[in-house]
Amino acid sequence: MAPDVTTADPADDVKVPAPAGRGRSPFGRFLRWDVLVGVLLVLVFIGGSAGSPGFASIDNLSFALGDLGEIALIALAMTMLVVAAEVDLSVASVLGLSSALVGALWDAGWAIETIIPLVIVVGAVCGLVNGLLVTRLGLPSLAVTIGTLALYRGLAYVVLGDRAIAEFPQQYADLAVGDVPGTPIPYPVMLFVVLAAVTGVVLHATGFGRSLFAIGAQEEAALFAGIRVKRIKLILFVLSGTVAAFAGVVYTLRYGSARADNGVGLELAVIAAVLLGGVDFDGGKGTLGGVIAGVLLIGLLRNLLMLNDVSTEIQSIVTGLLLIISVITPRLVAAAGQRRRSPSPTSSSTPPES
Amino acid sequence: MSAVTAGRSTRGVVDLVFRARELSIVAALAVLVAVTAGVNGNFLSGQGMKDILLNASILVLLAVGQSVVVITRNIDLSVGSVVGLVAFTVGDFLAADHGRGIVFAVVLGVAVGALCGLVNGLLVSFGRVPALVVTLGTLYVIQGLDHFIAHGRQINAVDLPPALLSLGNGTVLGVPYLPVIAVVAMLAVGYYLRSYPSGRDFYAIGSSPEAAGLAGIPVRRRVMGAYLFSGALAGLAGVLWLSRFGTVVADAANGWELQVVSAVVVGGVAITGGVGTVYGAALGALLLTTITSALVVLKVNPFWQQAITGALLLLAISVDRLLALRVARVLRRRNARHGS
Amino acid sequence: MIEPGEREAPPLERIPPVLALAGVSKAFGAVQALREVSLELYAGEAHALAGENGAGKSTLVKTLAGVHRPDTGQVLLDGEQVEFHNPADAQRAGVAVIYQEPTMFPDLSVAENIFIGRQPRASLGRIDRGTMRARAAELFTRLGVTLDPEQPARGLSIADQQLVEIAKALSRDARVLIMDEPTAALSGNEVARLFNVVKALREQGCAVLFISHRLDEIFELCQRVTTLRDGTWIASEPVAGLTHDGLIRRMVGRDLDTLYPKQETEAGEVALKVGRLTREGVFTDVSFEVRRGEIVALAGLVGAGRSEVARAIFGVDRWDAGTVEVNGRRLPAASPTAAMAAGLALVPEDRRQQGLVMDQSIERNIGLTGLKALRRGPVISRAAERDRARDWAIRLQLKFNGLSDAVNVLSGGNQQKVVLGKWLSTRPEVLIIDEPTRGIDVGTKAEVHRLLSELAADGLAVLMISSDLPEVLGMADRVLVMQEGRLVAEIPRERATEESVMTAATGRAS
Amino acid sequence: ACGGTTKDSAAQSTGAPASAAAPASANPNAPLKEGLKIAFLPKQINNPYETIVDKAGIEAAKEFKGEAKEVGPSDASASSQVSYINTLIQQQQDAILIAANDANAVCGPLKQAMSKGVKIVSYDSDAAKDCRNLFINQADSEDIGRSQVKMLADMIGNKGEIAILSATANATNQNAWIGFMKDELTKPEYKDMKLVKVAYGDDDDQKSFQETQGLLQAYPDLKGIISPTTVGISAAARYISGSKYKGKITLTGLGTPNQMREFVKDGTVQQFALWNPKDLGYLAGYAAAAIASGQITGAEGEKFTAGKLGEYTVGKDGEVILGKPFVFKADNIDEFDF
Ligand SMILES: Nc1ncnc2c1ncn2[C@@H]1O[C@H](COP(=O)(O)OP(=O)(O)OP(=O)(O)O)[C@@H](O)[C@H]1O
Ligand SMILES: Nc1ncnc2c1ncn2[C@@H]1O[C@H](COP(=O)(O)OP(=O)(O)OP(=O)(O)O)[C@@H](O)[C@H]1O
Ligand SMILES: [Mg+2]
Ligand SMILES: [Mg+2]
Repeated sequence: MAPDVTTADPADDVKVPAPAGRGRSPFGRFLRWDVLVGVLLVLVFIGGSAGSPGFASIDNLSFALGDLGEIALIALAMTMLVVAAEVDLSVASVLGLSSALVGALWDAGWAIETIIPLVIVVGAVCGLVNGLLVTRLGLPSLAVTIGTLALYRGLAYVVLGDRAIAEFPQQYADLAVGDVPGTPIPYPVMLFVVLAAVTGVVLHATGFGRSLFAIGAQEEAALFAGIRVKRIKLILFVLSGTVAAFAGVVYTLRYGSARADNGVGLELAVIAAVLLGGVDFDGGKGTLGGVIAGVLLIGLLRNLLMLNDVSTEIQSIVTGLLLIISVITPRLVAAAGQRRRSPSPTSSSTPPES
Repeated sequence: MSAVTAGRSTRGVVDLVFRARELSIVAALAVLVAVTAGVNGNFLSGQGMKDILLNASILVLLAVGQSVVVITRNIDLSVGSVVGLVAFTVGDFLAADHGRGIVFAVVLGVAVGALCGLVNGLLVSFGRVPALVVTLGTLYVIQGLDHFIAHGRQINAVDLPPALLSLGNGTVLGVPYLPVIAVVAMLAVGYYLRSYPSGRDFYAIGSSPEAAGLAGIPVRRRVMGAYLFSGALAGLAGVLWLSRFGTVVADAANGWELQVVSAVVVGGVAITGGVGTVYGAALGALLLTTITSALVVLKVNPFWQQAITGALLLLAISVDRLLALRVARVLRRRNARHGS
Repeated sequence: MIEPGEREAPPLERIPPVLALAGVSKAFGAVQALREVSLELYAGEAHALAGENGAGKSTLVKTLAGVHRPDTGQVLLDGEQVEFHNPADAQRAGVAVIYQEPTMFPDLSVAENIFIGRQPRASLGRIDRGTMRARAAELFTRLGVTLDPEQPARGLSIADQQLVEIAKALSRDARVLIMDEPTAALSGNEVARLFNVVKALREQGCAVLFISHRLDEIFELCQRVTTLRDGTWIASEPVAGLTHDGLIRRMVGRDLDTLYPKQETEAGEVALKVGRLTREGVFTDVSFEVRRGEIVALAGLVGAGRSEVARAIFGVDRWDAGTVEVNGRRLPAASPTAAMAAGLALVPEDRRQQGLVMDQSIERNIGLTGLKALRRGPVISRAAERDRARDWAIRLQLKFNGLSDAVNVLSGGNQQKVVLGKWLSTRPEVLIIDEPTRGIDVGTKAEVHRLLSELAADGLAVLMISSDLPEVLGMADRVLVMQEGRLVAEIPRERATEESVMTAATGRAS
Repeated sequence: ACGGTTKDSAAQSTGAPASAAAPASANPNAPLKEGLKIAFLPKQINNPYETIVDKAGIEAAKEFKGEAKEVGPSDASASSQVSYINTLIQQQQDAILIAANDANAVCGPLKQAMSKGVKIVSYDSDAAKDCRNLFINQADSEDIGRSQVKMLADMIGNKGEIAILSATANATNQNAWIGFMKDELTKPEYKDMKLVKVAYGDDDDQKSFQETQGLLQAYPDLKGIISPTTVGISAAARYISGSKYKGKITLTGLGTPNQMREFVKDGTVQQFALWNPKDLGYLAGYAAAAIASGQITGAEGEKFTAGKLGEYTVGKDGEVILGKPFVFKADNIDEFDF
């Protein structure tokens, strides 16, 4: 084997990663991924308001935010999962299953007040199945939830087939699309704000949150520290299923249409937002603020591009580039900064994680 | 020395466990085919076999490429988009002038695929950014590019040179070309990964990237190589897609990334790297496509098909896992007997 | 006392040193890990590197290995300046390194771990597996280890991993062999074998750099010793004219008191009672008690199953039969949480995997075992977390830059201190401590021992697993000896000698 | 269902929803306004069929000096269409032409658009009746469904097992056609024909391909397949032409001539149908202009002129029908290029 002599960057410390976001300079602190996403978000907003007249209108923003509702809700639970180094790809299918159930039961003459809690319980069970497979059998969650992604979506078709159920009660539909009285904020967005605040506190200030970060960063060490790793993971999956089912109810009422294929592909949008927000897919790193900024950035940017008649293909390219740029910029800047500061070209910089 | 004898028998069982991953898929496959053929003899007819092999071969190619990447503890979500892009651009290119040869088409497809792989590889290995984010990003970018080029157009079979189409449908000694290509690719890659020092490097990197660096393995170059290879195979798959289906719109193979990853995972390649073989991945791909075909042949209600596919997938990985746990326990017990 | 600059003349040989550092400095952010350090390694000589935890030894090793590049100063190979851009460059120059932390490929076989990247070839560049296996087996025979080359590296004990690392380095037939605490996880037998091999290599003209916190080993193996203190070169001198205390003085900068200040304590009531504990295939029928105020050592050869017993007691592993009682209450199986609630603490042997969350800060790591205690209402109090961390950092003389620094930038010994702090801060009633001073320097070791003694005197029951025989003999009130998964002897302090413990451990006793 | 909000109770409480829409009077003689902003919102932007339709519509707009454009999602989902409807409202378009992915899911935003004076014309796939002003139907749904069955029956001699290869299970137009097909099959002259299966190819080439294989294996006695979707029929034709089933199975459905030319020539397919998608787009474009200019309101019986296509009459429920589907055969297929 010919050894590798010609690496482009010789200043290449193999081990000892420098801590992410705990840069010793204030510059380093600013360079955090999630902060960068936040800054981008502000730029998009300012640029949008200046450039396209319709963008900053209350109507448009209210709609754009409402449109993000389900993704944002699911992203909350997904953030916690990814921080704990797990992932749930079945969320969109749970959403679809929940939507199909709502439709089928409504069509069968059930009361919506019974349907909603029931559907949410079903979502929790879906999450429980994911969680049990992951924690009891020790299967990788990526594999498990790819399986349940097909399973739950399939069940949605079993439940509702090719039917599309509409005409849900007005007062409930209003809850899904209407604004909180006296504000331009749709109810789901309001709910999201509340839940986000709760999630933020749980994730960043409580013992449970600490446990998640520890599990994600080094599961064995967390186990040795007396953290109930399996139980916590199970809780997270149940939570994720529950939230996805609830999002399914919101989705159904918001569009006034229950179909088995509702929300197909939503999981990638959620994951993209979470990753864009700076949560490390390997677990143990990330902030909820970053994720919220990520969700908003993807949503508002898309809205802005649409308003300017930018075609979907370009939107897709922009989303992709944004993801790539958001991970690569902090590293490039950090590397450049290191090179400038250190006296010799041999820097000990290593990007946040390898 | 009791430890040594214990060690030897350990080796046998451990080997068996590793081979068991592939064996269990083969067994599952056998059961599936037997049951289906029992219900409907057509399933094993010449045409039936041909269909299964043809259906699986593109997924097998992609799974082979993907497993090389996954073994290095990375992932390539962009393969589906690459197939789409290559299928369309090569089709477009050939449609413009029938005179262009099919060798040229294959080379062009592989080159476009390799270029996509190069971008992924550069970003992951030199930019040192998480593979999942990067390739999710390139998934969107390549898809966008593909749609941009296609712009709602469609490549039709009539526009394509017959030579290319016969690649998709023709046979050699009664076996269609596509599966032959897939199997050759699988065997070559499998042999390389097992028997060449540089092949082992992929496993070492996936097993512990840090240790690989310290051991003097050219980590970046290998990761780069894995992506390049996966991209090139996706390119080849794109050309084969074109030759098989003839009709191509922009979103060919849209969403296939998850199917490819499923195949790899079902095939026993650990998503955390370092473990697994391309044979397993290829068998996983074969199993997945066979499930789909079998369900149709078994006249399963279409609304149940997806649910059953999902359930079978879960069953496959769960059984495999339970088996492994069981063997581990037996191993431990056996150790006890040796010890005492 | 010897001051920097008061350099001894190098040996008389005219040939230049095989490998040398000249005025090398290396900083990590604000931490100056090495300051103008020079070091010369001659062929046929074993050179020791001594210094407290965090003195910069591993950094020096990594600089020689091409992992780090010096900020200033030079690396010299055969008197010529060279630049190692990466570990591969150093390896090609004939430098073999055993790093402080094992660098295994868990999914590859042991033989492949040893030969990765340089496998023996058959025709067409293929790997010759037969030769590879045979050569690995040969290396193990040289080291007197019974490891199966085909076995996957996953699940090897730390000691076995260390042995594989040693085999890996030996297999390189290197001109320079650098060993960063290779013996930290090994017990007497393996160490003796290792030394025989290293001595043979040295006689064949290999240059050896050896790091250990066990000073006896330095005196046994090495001809010269270089001492570092806080990244600064202190002295390079022949071992011959040096005493233990002299070396410690150079490392620490002052004299130390007794190394094993064991206090006599009255044993109280039974705190930990283990009854017929069995985990099939791992250990069988293990029964013992630990009383308040007692330090009980669990000795044995590597792989005897001591760590496994500890893991099972703490509930990380499931046990198949038997009971564990803490203060008279039976523990449920496989629940660390319940064990902790009952007042049990386990300082695990593998600090990087089990002891610490390497990416997280010192304070978070120490706080991790006290998430309940740190709660103010529903949220964690950062102030309380910081106080707890600071408190223990000071008590354990942790060398750190800031409490919010990630633990992976700490030196190995300081990481160990964080693990100790993390568990002692839970104020346990029963402390199980697995290799408590692995990789800890003499000064701190004394500190840790004093701490354990004090805690025991305050009524803590301590079960100490250690491969360091002097430590066992110095600290323990009773010594339990395990062999192949069974408890084979219990030796009271008065009768515990190196002889008696080793006899029991190797199974030569009745 | 004890005292909660159920389907029945909701139906009672929401009595007459569509009363607010003021039936503005039509002025048949009003000229087509110039500079009308109209937007086509297809099911999916990269669907070649939709592209042909929308391009023709944009051409039509050039004739009456309007500004037309095509925007839309890359996935055929109602939720993405909803986002586009919102932006089109913000852009203050005069009319939105939509091929709805889900009749009801797009309803709310479309109503909102109508309340802001935007005219809504659905084409290809209808939205719920009260959420649009007009529906340009490519052909009468009933006619499509029944004629497909007739066409197949003629070719297989009214006898044997048949199957349907549809698009997605939820496609509104497909399901409407399939409904009429099933109804047609209950007639006595088809008593020897048996519909054994409806398969879904999800408008995905590869899936449709595989579904066809499955159908043929699962039902060895299958005589014919109807695939009323352009993606499905071409995939099915492609599979059959390369398999041993060629010549043994009769395939028909809805397809574009360019896609099907090869298979008609090699004898895999004898005949299939389709309207001219260009005409559909053209008509839709003119209809949107007519309604946005006040020529028509969408009430039954109103008439408008659609450029070169001539005069059209608004039918029941605001439906405008393009005409009968055209049947393509070996002898006429070369006259068409789309
Ligand atoms: N990658 C790094 N980033 C920041 N600081 C580091 C890094 N590596 C080492 N250090 C610091 O450099 C100093 C020297 O560490 P080193 O590991 O060389 O000590 P050591 O002498 O090997 O100690 P021990 O005996 O505990 O292994 C310590 O203060 C450590 O915290
Ligand atoms: N060479 C070996 N081959 C197979 N299994 C081994 C070997 N060495 C150890 N083991 C397994 O590990 C168990 C004990 O390992 P463990 O690390 O717990 O022992 P230990 O006495 O704590 O040693 P250490 O000093 O390394 O901590 C043994 O019972 C055995 O199952
Ligand atoms: Mg060290
Ligand atoms: Mg141990």
